[in-house]
Amino acid sequence: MEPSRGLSAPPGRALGAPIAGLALLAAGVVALPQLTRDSYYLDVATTILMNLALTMSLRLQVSTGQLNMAHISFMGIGAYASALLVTRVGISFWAALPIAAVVAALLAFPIGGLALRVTGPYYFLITFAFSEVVRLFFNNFFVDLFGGPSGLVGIPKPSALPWFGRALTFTTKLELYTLMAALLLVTAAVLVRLEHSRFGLVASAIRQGDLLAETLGVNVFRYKLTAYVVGSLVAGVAGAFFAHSHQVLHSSDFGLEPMVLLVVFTVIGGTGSVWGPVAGTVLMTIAGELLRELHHYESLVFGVVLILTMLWAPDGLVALPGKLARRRRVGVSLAP
Amino acid sequence: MPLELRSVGRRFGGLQAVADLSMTVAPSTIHGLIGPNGAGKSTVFNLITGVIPLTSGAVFFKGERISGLRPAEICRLGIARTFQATTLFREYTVLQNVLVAAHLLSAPGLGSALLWSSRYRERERRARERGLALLQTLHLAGLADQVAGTLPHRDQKALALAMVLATGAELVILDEPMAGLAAQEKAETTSVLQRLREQGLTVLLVEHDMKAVMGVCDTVTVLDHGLRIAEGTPREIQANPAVIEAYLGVEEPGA
Amino acid sequence: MRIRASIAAVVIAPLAAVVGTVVMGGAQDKTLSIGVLGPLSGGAASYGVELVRGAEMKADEINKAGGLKVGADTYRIKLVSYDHKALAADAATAANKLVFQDKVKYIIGNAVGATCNAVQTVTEPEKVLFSFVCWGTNNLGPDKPHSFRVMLSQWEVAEPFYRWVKEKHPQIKRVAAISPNDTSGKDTNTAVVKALKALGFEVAADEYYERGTKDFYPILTKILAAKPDMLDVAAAPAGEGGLILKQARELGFKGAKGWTAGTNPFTIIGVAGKDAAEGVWSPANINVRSDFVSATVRRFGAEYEKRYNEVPGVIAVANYAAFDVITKAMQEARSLDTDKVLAALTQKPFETVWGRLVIGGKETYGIDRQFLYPVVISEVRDGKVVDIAQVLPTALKK
Amino acid sequence: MSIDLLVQALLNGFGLAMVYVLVALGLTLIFSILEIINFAHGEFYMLGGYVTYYVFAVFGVNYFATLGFAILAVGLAGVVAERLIFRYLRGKTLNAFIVSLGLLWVMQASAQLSFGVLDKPVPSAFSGIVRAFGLVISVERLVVSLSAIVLIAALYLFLRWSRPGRAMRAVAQDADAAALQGVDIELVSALGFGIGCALAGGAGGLLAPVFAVSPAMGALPVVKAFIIIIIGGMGSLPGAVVGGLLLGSVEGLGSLFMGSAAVNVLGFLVVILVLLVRPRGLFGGA
Repeated sequence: MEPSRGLSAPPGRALGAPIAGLALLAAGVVALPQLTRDSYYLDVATTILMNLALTMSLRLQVSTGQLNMAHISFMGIGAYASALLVTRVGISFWAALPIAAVVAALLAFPIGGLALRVTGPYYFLITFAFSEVVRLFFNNFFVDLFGGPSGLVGIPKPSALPWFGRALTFTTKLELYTLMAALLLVTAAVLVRLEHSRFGLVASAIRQGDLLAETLGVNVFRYKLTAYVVGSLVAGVAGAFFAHSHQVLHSSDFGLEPMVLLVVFTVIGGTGSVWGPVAGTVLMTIAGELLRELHHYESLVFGVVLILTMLWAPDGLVALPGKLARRRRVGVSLAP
Repeated sequence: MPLELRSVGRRFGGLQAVADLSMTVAPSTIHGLIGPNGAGKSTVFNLITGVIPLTSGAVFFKGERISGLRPAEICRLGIARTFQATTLFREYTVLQNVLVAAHLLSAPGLGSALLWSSRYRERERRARERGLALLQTLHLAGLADQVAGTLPHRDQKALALAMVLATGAELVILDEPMAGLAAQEKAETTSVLQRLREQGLTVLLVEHDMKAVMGVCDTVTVLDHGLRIAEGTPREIQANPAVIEAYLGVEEPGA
Repeated sequence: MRIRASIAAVVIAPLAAVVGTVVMGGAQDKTLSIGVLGPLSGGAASYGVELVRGAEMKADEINKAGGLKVGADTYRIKLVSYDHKALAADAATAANKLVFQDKVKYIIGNAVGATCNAVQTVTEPEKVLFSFVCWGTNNLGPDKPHSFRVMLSQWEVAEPFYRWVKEKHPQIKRVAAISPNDTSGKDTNTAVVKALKALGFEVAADEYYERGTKDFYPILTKILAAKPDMLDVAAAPAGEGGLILKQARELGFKGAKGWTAGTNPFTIIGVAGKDAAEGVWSPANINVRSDFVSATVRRFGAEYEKRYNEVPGVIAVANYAAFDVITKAMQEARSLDTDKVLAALTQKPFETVWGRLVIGGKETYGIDRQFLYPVVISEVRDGKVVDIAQVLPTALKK
Repeated sequence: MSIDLLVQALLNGFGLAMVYVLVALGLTLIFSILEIINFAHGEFYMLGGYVTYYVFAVFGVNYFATLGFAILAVGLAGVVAERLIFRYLRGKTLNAFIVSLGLLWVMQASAQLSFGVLDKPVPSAFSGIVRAFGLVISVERLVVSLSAIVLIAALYLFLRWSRPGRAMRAVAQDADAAALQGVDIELVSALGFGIGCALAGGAGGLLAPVFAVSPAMGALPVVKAFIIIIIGGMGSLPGAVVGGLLLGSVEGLGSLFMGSAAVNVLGFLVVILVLLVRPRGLFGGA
């Protein structure tokens, strides 16, 4: 599946913008709990941060020209791995988190390696097939281990950490928010850094012309696989957090519907820039929560919002300010 | 011998696009590949660079068999090419295009990119400098920050050439480098090609402009219907009755 | 707090704006907000929609009668319902919104097993009273004292049902059970198989299908090859159960038919067709048009049909009854404190549309949190649902 | 395990395969012409089902007349959707993905709000079963399968011999070249989308009496259609037919030996396997 031509902020260039963007993100993340301690706001904000990790890493893969419909499966792999490591093996959350992420990344090698042999709509559909296999696996196989259709319950919250003689706990909404905020800021720093490195430069070149890149000596497969594995690693981290903050897991959490939402967030925000998914995830999640008030009409209105946004801002929300500014500039230049 | 084709063939279904083609390209020469439309010239390029697999024969570069390798591996061995329909990374600036092409020479690892080490920054800086220097030689330095998709045709052609050179290739394969250029621009391209030969590079090109081909090439190979019908110096080729026949039989040579 | 909230409004302006209107709107009257959750869109929407409608019917009844008198205060009831799309993660977010934003202390209604677990991670620590119709065994337990199931589940129904089958139809020896492959399906088949074995039946098949399946020929070919005397479409929803019966008949099945965890008898007759549905026994669903049910139920059914243009299934009736019972318990307790209401709930029987209802289930779940009421076994005769027997759960016999 | 049972299982799998092939062909036709994957395709199938419910079950019009009407009505709805929305999305696969998703939600929610949530039964137009050689097949399914085959044949003839059909194939092969040769891309695009939707609507009409109708009924055939077109190869009519038969036999036979959940895994594994051996499906171009 070919991503739309984004109006990319040229990567590999000026460091000012990415650092300012990261600083803005960090400031917003730090400011929110100063403004409200409302549990619902914090819960929604935590979900947004977790989804940001997922959409930003999905965007990394999209930037190499692949829409990976199995992204959510690696979140699931991370989630189940971490939950089982803590409840069955008995290790602490803090050990389970990195192991779960590595497990997700290791499984990304064979799955990504196989899926990336096909391209275009076939890639889209083969990754969808993989995601269904993973979901059905969690739902129907090793039911004693994964909980099967009843789901996996009783997952403990992250254990306390010693911190200069005190214990840092992670049980309240605020503490969980703080944990996810920390995880996200590290993730975002890595992804933004990557985007603005030569890796990001070559990765986005592949989306613009994979044959050209290949004949210029770019090992396109390796770049795509690297993006796949790095993305899956991030998804694994998000999954581990999800398991221990929600405390219950069900295979449908990693099915088509939540995956489709991730794609919606990413594309509505704009795939041309690393900040696209940020705009899309934040705005669309808030829109979704507002629409909850509409009960039966929620999905109807959400659908209309999607259609109109995509027709009005085909390059995503982040490309919109530039587009409006250009339109204004054209207006000015036409004046005598 | 940098490049050698041994009995190379390619079938598309029932169509034999290239048949039993053998040819060699000598080092530090400019070698032209000509023939009427549909003669299989672009197919030959695609076979050499691994874009499509060949159905028979083999290709060797510096004594090493390269047929069967993937395009990126072939490029890594020192062969780079342009495409007939000029392809660029259209969303990128001119300099970014060159930097992507130069990644083979100076691509830093994932780890050092993340750590943002001083060595990484130093390499990035050097890569930019080299890129700018290359653009200078092709009179593109002033356009370094222009978005490639917005460039005029002539500059796009020049940029495609710059990208091929940026890979550090020893053999550059150019698919119609003069197409659509004005006389003055063709002359400039010709002098660039000659300069490349002086620097020791080997050039293999397909071109429809006969005057340009005859003017710049050391050796010319003529293809018709996937078969090699002649090879020699421009002078020999121009006098070859088979060549004249092939061209007259199909269309007026040159443009 | 107000200042903080207004600063927050700047950041998340639209979010805060809506919440503001909700809070303001309720300011004049004493309002009791009660939450309802459920899938209101997608394939499982019929469950959620019936939950909301059942609650709506009772809430309107109470409001029309002047409100709910609890102690010295009278409350208007305000329903807050959210769609969780049958997704566990979304259910948790919706529950958070109900509990922390809408300040709801009662959530009456939820369906789809996996979402119940997710909601409980929010409601239990906050002592929010949560009632649902999910069938998962692990949704009830001593560690979840604020959670109730307001509909008979397979654990209450399967044994008395098959005891009745054994007594009245001794020629039935081999039974095949088929359910969807999810929490309710797994639990229902498990309960059915347990009852069958305890009563000396042979289990001809214990099969599952993916929810949403429409073509049952493949799975039925396998089941019918095992030559069952009776086919139990155990936890299949009405639409899928109807298709199973229809296709079983096409494949030549002529044995007895059961629907242990039946929901909406009219839909199953409609989908299966009169012939294929003929003779289906169901111990769990309710026939609001039957002469056997009380006048209240028939009136409920008639009003529901008038209002929504659809016949209510057992879930709508169950949530209507749950709303009735829990609001009565509030009046009993003369308080809205959930712990006091809990105590009132478990003290004595209630008279409901189901008939006499008690809250029990300790033997099965380790805690008395299951609504128990008479099991009415019905049979489809000539396209009509006819109640043919009533079986009392042991707890009600006392 | 008797041979009868095996053959019956195979017959079960083939029974409705052609109807899913019809859905798949609509999807792949739209893809070849507009280069978009229409996720709301199942909702056009649903629309066909509801049209059949109201015209046939409620108003009692002749079944085949109803079917024709459903095909026309849904095709028209498709043309409207293309003119209003999808023509702006040609070639923008990712944007079209999001928009068609939005349309899916809009159509499903609208159906639920206007038609109700409960399954609506559509009476069988043809009852009875045929028994032969110890095998069973219902007359209803037989008629449905044959009708689907007739529609597939009609589509084939249309694409092969009619002027608009040839224009569609030209656009599918190379839109720019077709435009240069004077093909009206706008017309072909609208027509292609309409016919694609009409096929889904026809399938919905065919299966309405077999499965009853409900607002969410579109999810299942679309997933099956996806599997069919990946196995067969995008844009290939014979590929879709073979893909449908392959999927049907895998599901039919698989159900004898394993639970239905495992059978679903099997279907997706076949997809993965096929793509690894032939990256563009069995009948996809090189």
